Amino acid sequence: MDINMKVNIAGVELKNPVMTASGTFGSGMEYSELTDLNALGAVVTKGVAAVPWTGNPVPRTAETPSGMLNAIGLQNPGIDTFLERDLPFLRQFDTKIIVNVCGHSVKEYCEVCERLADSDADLLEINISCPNVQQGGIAFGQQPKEAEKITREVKRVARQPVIMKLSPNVTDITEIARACEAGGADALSLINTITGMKIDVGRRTFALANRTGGLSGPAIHPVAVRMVWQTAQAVSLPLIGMGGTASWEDAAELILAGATGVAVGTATFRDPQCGQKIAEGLEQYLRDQGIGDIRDLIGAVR
Amino acid sequence: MDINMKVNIAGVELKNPVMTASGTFGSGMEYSELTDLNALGAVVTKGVAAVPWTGNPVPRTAETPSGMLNAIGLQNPGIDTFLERDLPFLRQFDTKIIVNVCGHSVKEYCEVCERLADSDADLLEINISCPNVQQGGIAFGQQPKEAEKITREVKRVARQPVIMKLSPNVTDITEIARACEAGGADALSLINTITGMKIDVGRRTFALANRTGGLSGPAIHPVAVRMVWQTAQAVSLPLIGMGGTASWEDAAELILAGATGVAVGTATFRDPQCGQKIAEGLEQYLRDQGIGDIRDLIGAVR
Amino acid sequence: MTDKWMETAQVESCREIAPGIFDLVLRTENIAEAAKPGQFVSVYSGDSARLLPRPISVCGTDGKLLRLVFRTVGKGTAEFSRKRPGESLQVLGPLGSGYPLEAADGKQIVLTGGGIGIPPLLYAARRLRERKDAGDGPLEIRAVLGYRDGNAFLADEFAKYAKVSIASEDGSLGTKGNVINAMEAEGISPDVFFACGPAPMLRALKEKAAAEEKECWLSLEERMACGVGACLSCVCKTTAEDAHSKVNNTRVCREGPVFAAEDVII
Amino acid sequence: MTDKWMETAQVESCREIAPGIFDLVLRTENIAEAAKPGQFVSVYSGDSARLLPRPISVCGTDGKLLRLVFRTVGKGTAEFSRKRPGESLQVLGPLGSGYPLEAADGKQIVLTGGGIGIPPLLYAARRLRERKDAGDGPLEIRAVLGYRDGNAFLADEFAKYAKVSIASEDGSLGTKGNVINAMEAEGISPDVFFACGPAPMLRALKEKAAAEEKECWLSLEERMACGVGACLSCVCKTTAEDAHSKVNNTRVCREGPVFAAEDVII
Ligand SMILES: Cc1cc2nc3c(=O)[nH]c(=O)nc-3n(C[C@H](O)[C@H](O)[C@H](O)COP(=O)(O)OP(=O)(O)OC[C@H]3O[C@@H](n4cnc5c(N)ncnc54)[C@H](O)[C@@H]3O)c2cc1C
Ligand SMILES: Cc1cc2nc3c(=O)[nH]c(=O)nc-3n(C[C@H](O)[C@H](O)[C@H](O)COP(=O)(O)OP(=O)(O)OC[C@H]3O[C@@H](n4cnc5c(N)ncnc54)[C@H](O)[C@@H]3O)c2cc1C
Ligand SMILES: Cc1cc2nc3c(=O)[nH]c(=O)nc-3n(C[C@H](O)[C@H](O)[C@H](O)COP(=O)(O)O)c2cc1C
Ligand SMILES: Cc1cc2nc3c(=O)[nH]c(=O)nc-3n(C[C@H](O)[C@H](O)[C@H](O)COP(=O)(O)O)c2cc1C
Ligand code: FES
Ligand code: FES
Repeated sequence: MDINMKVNIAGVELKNPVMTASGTFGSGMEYSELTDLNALGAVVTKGVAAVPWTGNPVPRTAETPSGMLNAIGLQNPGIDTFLERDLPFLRQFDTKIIVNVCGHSVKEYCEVCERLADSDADLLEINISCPNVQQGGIAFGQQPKEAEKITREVKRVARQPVIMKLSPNVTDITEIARACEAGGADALSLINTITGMKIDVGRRTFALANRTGGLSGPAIHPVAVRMVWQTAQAVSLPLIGMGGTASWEDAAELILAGATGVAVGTATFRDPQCGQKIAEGLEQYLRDQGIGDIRDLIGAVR
Repeated sequence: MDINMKVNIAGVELKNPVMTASGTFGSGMEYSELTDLNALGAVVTKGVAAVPWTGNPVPRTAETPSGMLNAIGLQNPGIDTFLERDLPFLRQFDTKIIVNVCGHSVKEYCEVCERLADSDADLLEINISCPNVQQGGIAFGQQPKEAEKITREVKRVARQPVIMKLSPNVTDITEIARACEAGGADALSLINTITGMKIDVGRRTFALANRTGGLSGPAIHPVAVRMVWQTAQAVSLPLIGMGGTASWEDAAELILAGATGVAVGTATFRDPQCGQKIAEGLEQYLRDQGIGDIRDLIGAVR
Repeated sequence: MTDKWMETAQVESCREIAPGIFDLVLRTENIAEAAKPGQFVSVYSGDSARLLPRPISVCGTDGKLLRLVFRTVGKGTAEFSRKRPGESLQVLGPLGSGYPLEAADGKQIVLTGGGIGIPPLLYAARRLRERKDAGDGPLEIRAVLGYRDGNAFLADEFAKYAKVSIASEDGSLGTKGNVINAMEAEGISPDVFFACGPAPMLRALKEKAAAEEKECWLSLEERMACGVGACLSCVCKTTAEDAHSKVNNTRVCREGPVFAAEDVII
Repeated sequence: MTDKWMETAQVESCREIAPGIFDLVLRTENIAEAAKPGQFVSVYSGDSARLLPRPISVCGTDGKLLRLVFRTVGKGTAEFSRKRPGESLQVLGPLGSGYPLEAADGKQIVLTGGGIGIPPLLYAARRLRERKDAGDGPLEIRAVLGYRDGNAFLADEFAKYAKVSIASEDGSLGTKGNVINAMEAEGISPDVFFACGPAPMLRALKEKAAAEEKECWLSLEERMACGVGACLSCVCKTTAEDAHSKVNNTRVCREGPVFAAEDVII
């Protein structure tokens, strides 16, 4: 049986729906030593800002049951180094490149998008949902009006299709999703991390220097599935689902709920080849279920 | 060293801060065969409505990584049976009784509270955060105005102190907490479950008949700690913290974050004596840390 | 209600008795001694990410050793199947109501089991036979066991207590088809049924028993969380108002898993 | 960058060599052969709720067998300590930079270890000694090991490669106090330090080395998630702009865990 694994996200064709989740895979360099980037539909880079960011003080991560908290604070070398070093590295591989963009202000986001205009980036993912920075980030992702505005501004300057990355820390994710759609987004990514906290009871202090951090990993997968499903009913944009995906079953859940693409984040820390295995597992699943085209799974559970 | 484990919630003194989480312990009858109810600060009952409720179709629960989804839909035998059978059963034990109240409308909530007026209930916990019923429940817990209104109405008729139970499915929990405080709440419970979904990829359908369900268990503990901490900074009411507590360390985290009481829910399904062990563990922790009074821990991490 | 215990049980043995079917023997302090036919135990995963207990029926006990026979379907049962002697497992039980053995006194009974529903009936067969041998049990004990194929696990053991008839889906053993087909083929028509198996089998049997006005006891399955009656996860619709819940929903883990067929809507 | 592998390693032995200190020997396909002194491996829990790897330094290798010596501090290390021969563990490595052995060529070197920082230095001692014996290594190798009490784990093995001085907090062995006290008491003043141990010890040593203008290499610890340099969890502040990150933050798991003392702010 011939299986089609190709999916199309905002006009960009991916060889399969599996990609990395921003911030968990650097710019691919480190994990390329342990897994085959050519096996992935796309690599999504760590958030890139207009200038280098130092990020938060350590400790930046803490383990929680089936999950982890992070408060990296978007440390990144800035767009110059990214364009010089990271993008050319990624372009060597036969995989799409999705550049995750962060900023403290609409202006900064736009600046990065402009710098990427003539680059090898295939898609831009705009992170309006980082819970770990003081300015920017989540502030844009929790207010429909702000979300719509930043989407519109970014779309004005972006040459590549724009994916808005949504925060789960909201009462109604469909409201933000619709705002991004109204602003002209080409696709949506969800979910970013859920804000959490861990306290070190022995030392009676916060486990993270930043106090709060973002919860990721299998623990949050049921929330991701729910939000992808809700959003799929509310907008007609392609969705990239993420949050706790660690197996092909998890990926299939997100696709059945309505995701066109699936990103693997925290699970990579436990198994560097996780993404690759998920792509293989999904293909086998289609074979077992007698389905010839992965696109027939998208949103099939309603 | 003499350790004080007593805490006071809205004028009611509990022998220790540990209680059961509503809906995970029935009215105590079943688990009384496996653990000593006298070891608990309080037993919080399953939600009680004005009339018997049938709840949702099965399957009602599904396992998730370090968590579970439930969509029981507040099945309960109604206030008559509760007053006749369940409350007298609980009164036999040396533990406080917190009756969890549910309804489809403000009127129904008030009716249950009125019926409890002359009963043995020590405290009332008003569930405005159940994600698994069509009317009532979470609708009241996601809108500050609604939350304030129902708090005010319930307070008007309740004889016992009123605890409002908050939903984590909101952008800003402190907003709802402040609304309940403004409405006259005597205490707050948090968190109820986080709405999630599981899809059965083999059968390509929802794992729960209700489609969505509430995520509970250790997976959500970091979210609970964060929300308790945020709420403790925002209101001056005593807080009952819950969500994924499975060990004395988890309970200590919630207390250090600002909770006066701690409820144990899903973890009881894995270890019926969990609550009892947590109470013992907390006492030992105080001893080890050289702290004589548990009240000195409350909100100690800021 | 029966006493129940949470115990750390020691694994005595774990053998694969048919493809994907495992025979696990556990040494317990109290559970094995107290367990009755039709009751089950909650078995806990050693992996802390898998919170909920796996309900497994009691297949037998000698008072000290508890026997569980199960099929590997997911990660929990796969984990149990890898247990080796000397390792341990958390077990809560015995749970639920069990089969009313006395219902068969002086009568002809057929134990009707399908697939992984067969194990609990083995224990029922043994206790019924003991009653019969003591003079106050059933007149006749038969077992009709339905399998997928020729791997007729436990059938030989049933033969010690009952007259055994077999059905297999692929026709490799006994009557080709299901247990109902086997009963028809062999003209089996008892006074009482005890049954356990997949939902379609139970539904067919319930219908048959109703049509023939026979007494019929079914063991049901439902998703569980607490296993003891506290959470209301595992309910089954009932024809009459349930005494505990005051609605037409009863708890499989506590009032069941064995119910009179006419009381439940399946 | 060195090659690294994710492997299912076989447990050869696991012994408690001092209270709470375990000596774990793993058979690996490639990791043991490639591992250099000062590198570490990521060890994964078998419990799926514990996602993140535990970084553990390489204490030795014979090319096939990888030796890890660790203290039980939480659930992960407790789990590893219960491993028995024949069981397996997921291990990723070798990771990180390691000690620059050639920095000690023709010089006097002191390996300064405190508590559970001692194990990686044992492997360094052996390799340094091999270089010395081959004629191109250090002039003199000394080890100053700091313990809590009289349980001087691994000290006897150091004696094969280095002149050993001991400090113990309770004074039950060697100099009472820490490694700095022992060096002062014994007048130890090398050209190069290799160190691993608790942060206060490293800080004191860095200060001492700076004051005495000695070369000093420190192995640092930080919370990790990926262990390979992709997540930026494990950074340490640096005096100069870091080449990779373009800010004054470098990755302990990749550029480290061993750093020149003057390059890092600890
Ligand atoms: C009263 C009762 C008695 C049972 N007796 C036996 C027996 O003797 N032998 C046997 O092989 N099986 C028996 N089962 C079914 C057995 O419980 C499931 O096969 C088992 O729980 C699957 O666990 P898993 O982790 O391998 O599968 P998974 O699918 O990974 O389990 C995920 C979750 O779903 C639950 N679940 C999955 N299947 C079932 C099911 N059929 N019924 C209830 N919960 C389920 C699990 O307990 C777990 O919480 C019984 C079920 C019930 C309710
Ligand atoms: C490069 C490096 C080398 C190390 N080498 C050794 C060694 O050879 N022997 C040894 O005994 N210990 C060593 N450690 C410390 C060891 O990693 C921790 O003791 C271990 O991770 C604790 O895990 P746990 O599950 O028992 O504790 P828990 O406290 O339950 O762990 C919870 C989480 O915190 C992390 N964590 C806890 N303590 C530390 C720590 N000190 N450093 C980094 N992460 C930590 C764990 O990895 C885990 O993710 C090393 C640490 C680093 C960074
Ligand atoms: C260490 C870490 C760093 C992250 N950095 C980013 C980031 O830079 N930009 C972004 O949009 N999301 C970031 N995320 C969020 C992930 O991309 C993803 O949305 C989230 O972790 C949920 O997926 P997971 O559970 O598979 O990890 C980060 C997550 C982790 C764990
Ligand atoms: C099976 C089940 C039933 C529940 N029923 C109720 C209920 O009736 N009323 C209520 O306020 N909360 C109910 N809850 C929510 C719990 O009280 C608690 O807030 C939540 O589960 C988080 O705590 P935990 O992770 O310790 O279980 C229920 C939770 C579960 C798992
Ligand atoms: S499983 Fe909880 S009531 Fe049956
Ligand atoms: S642990 Fe991820 S960069 Fe070091």
